[in-house]
Amino acid sequence: MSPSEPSPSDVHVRLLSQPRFLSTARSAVMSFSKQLGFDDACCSHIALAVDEAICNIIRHGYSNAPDRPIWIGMTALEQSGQVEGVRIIIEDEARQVDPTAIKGRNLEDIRPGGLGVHIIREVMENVVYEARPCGGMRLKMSRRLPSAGGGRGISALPEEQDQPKPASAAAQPSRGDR
Amino acid sequence: MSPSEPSPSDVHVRLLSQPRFLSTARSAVMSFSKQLGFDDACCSHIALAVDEAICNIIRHGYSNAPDRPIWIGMTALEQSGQVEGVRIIIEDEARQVDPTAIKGRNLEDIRPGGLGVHIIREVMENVVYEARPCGGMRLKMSRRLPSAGGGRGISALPEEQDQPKPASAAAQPSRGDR
Amino acid sequence: MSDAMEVKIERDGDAVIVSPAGDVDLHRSPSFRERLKKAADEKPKRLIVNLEGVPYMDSSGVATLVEAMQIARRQSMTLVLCGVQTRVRSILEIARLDQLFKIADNAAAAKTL
Amino acid sequence: MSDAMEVKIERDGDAVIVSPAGDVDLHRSPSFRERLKKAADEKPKRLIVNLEGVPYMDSSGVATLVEAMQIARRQSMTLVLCGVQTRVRSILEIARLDQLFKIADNAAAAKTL
Ligand SMILES: Nc1ncnc2c1ncn2[C@@H]1O[C@H](COP(=O)(O)OP(=O)(O)O)[C@@H](O)[C@H]1O
Ligand SMILES: Nc1ncnc2c1ncn2[C@@H]1O[C@H](COP(=O)(O)OP(=O)(O)O)[C@@H](O)[C@H]1O
Repeated sequence: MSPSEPSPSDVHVRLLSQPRFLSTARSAVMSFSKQLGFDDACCSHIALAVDEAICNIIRHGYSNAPDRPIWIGMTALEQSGQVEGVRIIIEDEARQVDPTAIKGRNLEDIRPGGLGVHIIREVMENVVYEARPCGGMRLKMSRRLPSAGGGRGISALPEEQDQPKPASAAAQPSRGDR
Repeated sequence: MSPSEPSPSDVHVRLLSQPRFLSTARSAVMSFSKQLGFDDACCSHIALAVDEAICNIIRHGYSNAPDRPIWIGMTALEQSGQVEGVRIIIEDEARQVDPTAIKGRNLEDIRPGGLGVHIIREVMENVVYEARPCGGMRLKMSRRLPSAGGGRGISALPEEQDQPKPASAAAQPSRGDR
Repeated sequence: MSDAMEVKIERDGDAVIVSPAGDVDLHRSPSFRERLKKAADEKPKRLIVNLEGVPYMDSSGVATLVEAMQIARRQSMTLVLCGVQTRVRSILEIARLDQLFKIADNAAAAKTL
Repeated sequence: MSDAMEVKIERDGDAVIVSPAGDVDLHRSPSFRERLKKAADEKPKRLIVNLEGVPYMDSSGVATLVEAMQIARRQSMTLVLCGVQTRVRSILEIARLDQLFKIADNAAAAKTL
């Protein structure tokens, strides 16, 4: 787990469950991440993870109902005043599902769809789905800055391809959270 | 006044009163406005107005305290399913001031500062400051799309300079709201 | 900006070039999908998707491309992507689909790949 | 990205060129202001502020420029802005300050304006 707990988030975005607001959510997440020190490729990956999570809530959680709330909390992870990464929490009021039922498909089986959860787990760290005590679902995820050891085990970005990847999945803490 | 009332906003952003979150607020507002159909110059003006309003809340409302909330509500103004513009409401829990005390300075008097309120009134329409019944201040403002008659009387953007400007300030409804 | 995706469709010899403009996300992929299907309905020998104007794509956009690839295979049509920007290539890589697609640098190269 | 503004300062003959990079808002204008003051302290004949790398500025950035202008006048120094992007020019216009500043297209032109 990350050192700091997600106290009240620094920036909180609430949107209605409509795909037309995805771009606003992405922009907010991109800017927030950039401000914390992530490079463009990382910012765009973090925004992609948030986009995928919102799409899943709209489609699976709310069955495309357009008037339901989705919350995105963004917090800087800090250690002795030094930014170490970003913590993102996405919540909804949708019907609750077993968190273990939320999983990506086998990528060998090529077909349209079924990529969202895979992408989220691939680009973020410490990905945890849970049912909220007050109803609805919660997705917690974080990403550390490269300077704080973040991104190890994360799918190669074009800019990062020359960096060595850890050989075993055991080096990836996020995988252990399922 | 605009035809539709600001029902629960489509996208709501809450941020802590710290200048480092300004860029996130601007990005969210820019994307939201772009999605509604505003061109880049307009989007950037709307984001500027929100930036200035937040700066004023941080400096004047909260005297630079870094842990107070600021809310930005963004709503599409719609008429028979057609987007006509954007409505933005910014709220805080700061000490209340007489709304008439919030005014731009005379621009003839050139000195650093004192531009924020002038900018807000210049680029937005229907600008209204008010004390919230529950404490804190509220700033309501809107901007219509050019196709819905928006932007008339608004300071020329570089791209708009060839458009005629109304001769008298009476043509500017926002001025009458003070 | 309207809710539909802006998509240009041109015929060039035995190829049809489809050029969407803007982010392809869950909001816009339905209209992208519709236009892509319409282009495939013309049954060209070669369907070129020029992504030069697409700075961002989420998995709904990728799903649309995978579907187009399946249609192309059924119709013995060659599907080629071109002008793929860094961020879009990155999501294809994450989805392990960068090998599935023929990817050319630009529309000219896509005509011969 | 650190909390301070990235500002390059170069001396070129009797001019000092100050080139900030990034948005100048209430978060970054304090460090921009500090660097600008430091450049003015060198008392060059000509202080050139190259805004080529500044896509956005709010009124705190404008206030910093107005203050620099006042310092320049007191020290009989010529202050010239250059590389002003559309959005930044627009805020100067809204503030009715576009006439107050000498504005050149680029750093080369700023040396002779
Ligand atoms: N927010 C959610 N609420 C409920 N179920 C979800 C949610 N997100 C994902 N799932 C489940 O996980 C599965 C995999 O999701 P994903 O990888 O995004 O592919 P797809 O959505 O295309 O099926 C979904 O089919 C769904 O059953
Ligand atoms: N949110 C606010 N709360 C309290 N007072 C405000 C607020 N916004 C503006 N004001 C008042 O309006 C004046 C003009 O604001 P502005 O035009 O932004 O210039 P400046 O902030 O540089 O003084 C401020 O000096 C302040 O007295």
